[in-house]
Amino acid sequence: MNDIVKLGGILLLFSAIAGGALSVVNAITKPRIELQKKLVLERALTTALPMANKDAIVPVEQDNMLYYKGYKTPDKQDLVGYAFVASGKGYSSTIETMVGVDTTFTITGLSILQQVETPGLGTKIEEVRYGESTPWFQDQFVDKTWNGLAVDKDGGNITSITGATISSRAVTKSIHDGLKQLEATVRQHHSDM
Amino acid sequence: MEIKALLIIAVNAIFIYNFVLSRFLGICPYIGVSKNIDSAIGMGFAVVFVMTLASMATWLIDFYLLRPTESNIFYILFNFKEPPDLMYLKTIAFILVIASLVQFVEMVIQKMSPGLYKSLGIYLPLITTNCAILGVTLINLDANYSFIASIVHGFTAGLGFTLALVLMAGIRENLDMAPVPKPLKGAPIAFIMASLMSIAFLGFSGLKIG
Amino acid sequence: MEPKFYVSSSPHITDNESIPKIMYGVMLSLIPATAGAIYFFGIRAGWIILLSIVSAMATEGILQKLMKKSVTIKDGSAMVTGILLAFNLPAEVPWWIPVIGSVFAIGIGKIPFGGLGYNPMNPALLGRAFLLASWPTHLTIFKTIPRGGTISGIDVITNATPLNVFKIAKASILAEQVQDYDVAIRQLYDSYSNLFVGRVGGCLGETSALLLLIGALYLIYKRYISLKVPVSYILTVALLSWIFGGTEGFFSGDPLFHVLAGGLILGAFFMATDMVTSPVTAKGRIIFGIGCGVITVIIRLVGGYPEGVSYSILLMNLTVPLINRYTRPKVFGEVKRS
Amino acid sequence: MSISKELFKGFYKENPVFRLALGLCPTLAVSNSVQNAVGMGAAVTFVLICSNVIVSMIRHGVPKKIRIPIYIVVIATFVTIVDLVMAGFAPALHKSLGIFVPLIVVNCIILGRAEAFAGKNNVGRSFIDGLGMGIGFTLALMALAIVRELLGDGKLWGIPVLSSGYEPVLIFILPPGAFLTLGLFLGFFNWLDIKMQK
Amino acid sequence: MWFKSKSFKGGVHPPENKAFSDNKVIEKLPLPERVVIPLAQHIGAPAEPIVSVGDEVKTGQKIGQSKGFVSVPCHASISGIVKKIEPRPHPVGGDVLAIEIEGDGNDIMSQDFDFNPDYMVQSVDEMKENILEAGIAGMGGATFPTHVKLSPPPDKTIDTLILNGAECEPFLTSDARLMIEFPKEIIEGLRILMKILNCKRGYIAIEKNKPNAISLFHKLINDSKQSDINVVGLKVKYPQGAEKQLIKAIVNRNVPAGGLPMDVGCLVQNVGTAKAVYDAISKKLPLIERVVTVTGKGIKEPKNVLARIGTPFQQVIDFCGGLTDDAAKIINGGPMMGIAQFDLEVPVIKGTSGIVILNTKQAILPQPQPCISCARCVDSCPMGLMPNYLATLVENQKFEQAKEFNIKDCIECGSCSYVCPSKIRHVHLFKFGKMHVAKMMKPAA
Ligand SMILES: Cc1cc2nc3c(=O)[nH]c(=O)nc-3n(C[C@H](O)[C@H](O)[C@H](O)COP(=O)(O)O)c2cc1C
Ligand SMILES: Cc1cc2nc3c(=O)[nH]c(=O)nc-3n(C[C@H](O)[C@H](O)[C@H](O)COP(=O)(O)O)c2cc1C
Ligand SMILES: Cc1cc2nc3c(=O)[nH]c(=O)nc-3n(C[C@H](O)[C@H](O)[C@H](O)COP(=O)(O)O)c2cc1C
Ligand SMILES: Cc1cc2nc3c(=O)[nH]c(=O)nc-3n(C[C@H](O)[C@H](O)[C@H](O)CO)c2cc1C
Ligand code: SF4
Ligand code: SF4
Ligand code: SF4
Ligand code: SF4
Ligand code: FES
Repeated sequence: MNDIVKLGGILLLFSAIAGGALSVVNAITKPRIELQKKLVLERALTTALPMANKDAIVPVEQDNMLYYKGYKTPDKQDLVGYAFVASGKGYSSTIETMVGVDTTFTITGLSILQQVETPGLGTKIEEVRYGESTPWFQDQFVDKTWNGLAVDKDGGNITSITGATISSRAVTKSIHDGLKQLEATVRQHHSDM
Repeated sequence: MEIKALLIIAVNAIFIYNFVLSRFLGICPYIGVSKNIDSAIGMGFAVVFVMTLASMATWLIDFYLLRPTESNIFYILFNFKEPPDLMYLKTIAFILVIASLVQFVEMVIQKMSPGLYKSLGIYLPLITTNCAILGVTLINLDANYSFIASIVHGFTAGLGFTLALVLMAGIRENLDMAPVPKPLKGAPIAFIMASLMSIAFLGFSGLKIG
Repeated sequence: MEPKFYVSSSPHITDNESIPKIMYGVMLSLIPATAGAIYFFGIRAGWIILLSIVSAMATEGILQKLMKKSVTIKDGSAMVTGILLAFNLPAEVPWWIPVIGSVFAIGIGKIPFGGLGYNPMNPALLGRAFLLASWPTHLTIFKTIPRGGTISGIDVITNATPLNVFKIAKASILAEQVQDYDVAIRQLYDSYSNLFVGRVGGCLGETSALLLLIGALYLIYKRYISLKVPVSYILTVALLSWIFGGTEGFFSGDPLFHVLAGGLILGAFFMATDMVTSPVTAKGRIIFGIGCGVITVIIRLVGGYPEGVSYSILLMNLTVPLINRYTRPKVFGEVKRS
Repeated sequence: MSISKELFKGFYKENPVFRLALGLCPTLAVSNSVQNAVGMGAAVTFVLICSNVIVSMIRHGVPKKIRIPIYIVVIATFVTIVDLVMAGFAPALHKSLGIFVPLIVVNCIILGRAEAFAGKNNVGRSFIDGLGMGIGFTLALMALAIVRELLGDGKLWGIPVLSSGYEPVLIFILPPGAFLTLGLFLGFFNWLDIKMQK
Repeated sequence: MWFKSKSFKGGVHPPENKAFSDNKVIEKLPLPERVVIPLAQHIGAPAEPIVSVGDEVKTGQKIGQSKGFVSVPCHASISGIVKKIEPRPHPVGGDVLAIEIEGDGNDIMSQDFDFNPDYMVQSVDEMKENILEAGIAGMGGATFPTHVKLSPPPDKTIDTLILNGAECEPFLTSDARLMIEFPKEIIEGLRILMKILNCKRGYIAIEKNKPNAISLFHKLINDSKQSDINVVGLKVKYPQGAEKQLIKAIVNRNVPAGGLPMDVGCLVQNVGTAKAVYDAISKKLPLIERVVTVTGKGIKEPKNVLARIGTPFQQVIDFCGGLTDDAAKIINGGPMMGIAQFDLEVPVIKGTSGIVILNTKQAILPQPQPCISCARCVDSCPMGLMPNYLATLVENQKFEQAKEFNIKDCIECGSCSYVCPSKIRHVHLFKFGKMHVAKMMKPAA
């Protein structure tokens, strides 16, 4: 019995030391990790809304839709566009895309937030070709509106990735649907005002 | 619908994201304990059992001890200003829980059912440091599964593991008697076989229920 | 004492079947379908088949030479693997596809396990599955229009194979191309004669049920295949696709369409029956066939691919040792063991 | 054993992956790109060295009966440190290694070395052992990753190196490719062994 | 089911090859100058010699005394002088103690062996004693002492006696000829056996490729109104004559694995055995000669001969015109279960139903190839075994598992090897495997 207490004590001691050490490391890294998380979102938003000031993008929730409003200057007076997250089911995951549009609902930029598609196939939605600096698949969307937005196989204007039509379609369709909804929501809101 | 969601978890865990063939978890026992069907079945059941229990236990630990929510016991007990975020202790907490769980299960089975102990007992110690067990608990956490979903996932992931293990054992019993080229005998041919098996399991990829 | 006569253990006679005889018999049975492939898809089909056979044999020969084992390419088994692999490829694949497929089929799927008789899975189908996972685009795009028909077998849709049309229509994405896909599906269901004769797109050897069945009859006549596997396989597919395959609830599917479309006939008679990789017991063969059928229908109806024949056979190959073990025939006069 | 021998044994003669067949799960899982392989290798090496050193330091003070749980606590601590630091400073790598970072805890190489080596040797040797084994593990991972990334993606370290006409053999970055590459590597080393013995 | 010929599950259809000799009337072989009589021509303990070198013996004189219950005596088959008592090559293998008699050419009988018309009034015990004294061992090939088979333990009753005239082995016609030429003797033999066992039902089982024999028996039995005896025509399929399969085919009973026919109330005896029993009971004639089919492509004039036990093969073959130039394999028995001989010195024994001589082309068996799991062997095994798997197990020395997969139930019929496209020598492996399994079991018992 005594033995168990003693052994338990030693184990507890070690665990306590470990816990202590970890809480110190945690305290040091925590801000950094949170910063990283923020940076990811921030980077996505600035890619989506290149013309907006990075400190002047604010989240809005309306009619069950979460989107962002982007302003040109930090005083948030001159609205330049909106951003939202489109999500659609791809081949093996749900693909989430941050999409930015200007006030005429023409796409200004986008970036993939989340996808676990097949490497080499579905992941080509993020492929940056050698010698280029931006992903070619996503670049196609810029300057387009939801109208007619579809992959070529469905008769649309987006060249799909060979062998990954499902992923291409998921991105395209989710943006198409999301954009349509955003426009409706925003216009409704405007007319309310 | 809840039932459908659970079914999807199950099908995913057994066939599409099979622990061994797609997620690469539990490779050591997959190669090590697959030389004979009977021990494969024994190991399989031991893993199913421990995975289910571990999923249950770690969910409770996570929900009541680690997560910064209102139901955090430290928060309730010690009247902290805000719920403490102890998520960084998850690895250490989970592994200790699993280790003690296996010990405990071993003791209980030994007392309650010597027959079961005889067939499962020898596999239990092997399981403590098996990454499939810790893996399933970490995946439960990542996927934010509910208590029930965690249990279902733990159970079915174990079944998926057992499936791959027992199929492998059947094949290796024959392979044992085949003129496999000498350099490939043993582990190499087992991995080549695993590769072919996982090619066949690609057939399940993209499966969508409902 | 120096024996004056040959001595050996009994029996002193054997029948005159042999491995080469069986393999060449299988090849003979594949001739109608080969001719059909060349007729429907053009001379290129012949080249693909030839290339595949040659690379399968070369792989086997070279590896056996390297390992200093006796070279067995003349027994015909590598040739059969080569033909069947080619039968599983579209006509317009680049030349290196059949070559790499054969190298994988024989070099990974067969020789490392000890060669003929020891491979746990169907080498030709492994070759196909390897190619499908490695270059999905080359294996899933069908452009060659079969002589006298269309790729889908019907006129309203021209660029997808029957099972693809079926799959896509179910996911309702073809809407922008076809006014009413119910009509398309109905037409598809009525295109039996095209499916039966082979005037549809698809892999080289799979399209003509008629020519395949002629070959299969020969194999059945020679008793090289047991009917248990193909019959239980096809009946299972028919039954399940009838129950679950329809768009208007249970029992509205079209079993005949599902039996004739895709690679089922080829798979059921020529690939699921590969003796090396199917069970040896009578009960086991039926279980094997049913298993293949169930998986095929699951993949066709809810899976990620239009067709599930090859994966279903590969998956069931994995279960063969277990099936054999648990379906041992009853020993004569066996008394229940206590 | 000389220090250099102690260091180099992990590279080939006692390579944890190819010779001892340890740590196979992470090997298979993260060898789909060289970047992942190096990141994982570094993480494991760090944990190996630290845990070896600590275990060696405390080896006389730990009661036999509970040494394994204590080793696990030590290892888990360093694993968590790696996990947190990686999340803070290399978030992309952290994401692509996924749960295999926390799973270093159960990597048998680490517990194996603690038990087989550090628990019986002094701090200096244990440090060298950890370093050697860690590098050996990293080398094995990289060997697999080079083959897989090159064949399966036509790239190395994310940079396309094969001509644009090359159509990658996708399967090599999918699970079957991992098993196949490892199987062939193991077979190759067995073959070498048989050759050398002759 | 009426439309199905009576048969069993499994089996094979080798070419019958009976045309060589099935029309040849049994010819008496000229008296041999010299006979070699092995003391073990039966299963069980060998007989002990009761004569010495130099002794004079007469035809029919007992020269070897049975030793123990499962054993039978043996008799001089010619008159003459005992030359040697030493181990000699035996057609079933190895060298076995044998008595060589140099004949005097006179064939002097040791006693009269007169026909006793009242033979049926003997008591059962007397009959059994006479059968033992006549040295009868089963003539269907297994040579199990007949008196032992006729003495079942008291707790077993035998209600069905089956005379085995199947002769399913290719080439052989000795039983067929015997049935055509001595049908009455065979029926009487059957009656004697039925009396000994007090059994109600007798069958004579004949494959349908011997229609003459079937109709002959039908006629005889109908004419004499012996309603307790049936003649049954069997489907032509090897191994129809194996006793468990025969019992299954005729009375649809399953002899339990590891059990004996008497466990299901049956007894099976060869038709030749019945004839020998008749001779022993009605004339007290010991078993000193038997019908031997000499056949195959390697013999010039195939024949059925009545040969004295102990006649060297060489002499039998000379009588049949000698070997052809390409004769290459000499088999004691049929080609499915018989045993290949090294030379022609070996003697005809009680179980020699035939001497089959194959030519070079037939004699060289192809090299075994790996099993391709074609399952032909599984489908053909009359015992419901998995020969392919068993062969692999034995090859890999996994005797424990071979035992678990019932290797002991194999009757070595050879069907599996016959149909195997990979030419695997199953029976050879199984003989070896069974030996090991038996060894394994010993310490436990
Ligand atoms: C192993 C494997 C993984 C695949 N992964 C994806 C994927 O991630 N995204 C995708 O769109 N298609 C994927 N596919 C391909 C689809 O099954 C399908 O063939 C393709 O989306 C059709 O596109 P296509 O019309 O361009 O041929 C995968 C196929 C295989 C064999
Ligand atoms: C025996 C055999 C098995 C096949 N198995 C598959 C399979 O598992 N998956 C697949 O996508 N295609 C498979 N194919 C190819 C398909 O049958 C077919 O060519 C393609 O999927 C398009 O099908 P469809 O012609 O019926 O539309 C197989 C072909 C054959 C001959
Ligand atoms: C494969 C096999 C085939 C047999 N075929 C015959 C046969 O055709 N005729 C026969 O009399 N005995 C045959 N026997 C022997 C019988 O099983 C049985 O031992 C015999 O009929 C008993 O009679 P006996 O003791 O009078 O010889 C065969 C045995 C085996 C194992
Ligand atoms: C009826 C029959 C079907 C066969 N089917 C296949 C097949 O589907 N794939 C294959 O590679 N070989 C097949 N073969 C050939 C042979 O069995 C094959 O090369 C072995 O699987 C290789 O060990 C078949 C042979 C026969 C007799
Ligand atoms: S401990 Fe883990 S990593 Fe090591 S061999 Fe076992 S399962 Fe693999
Ligand atoms: S098995 Fe042999 S002994 Fe029996 S009948 Fe057939 S040939 Fe004769
Ligand atoms: S020899 Fe044995 S295993 Fe072969 S068929 Fe006859 S009984 Fe079956
Ligand atoms: S008959 Fe020969 S090749 Fe066929 S399964 Fe039996 S042993 Fe194998
Ligand atoms: S089970 Fe061993 S590392 Fe995964």
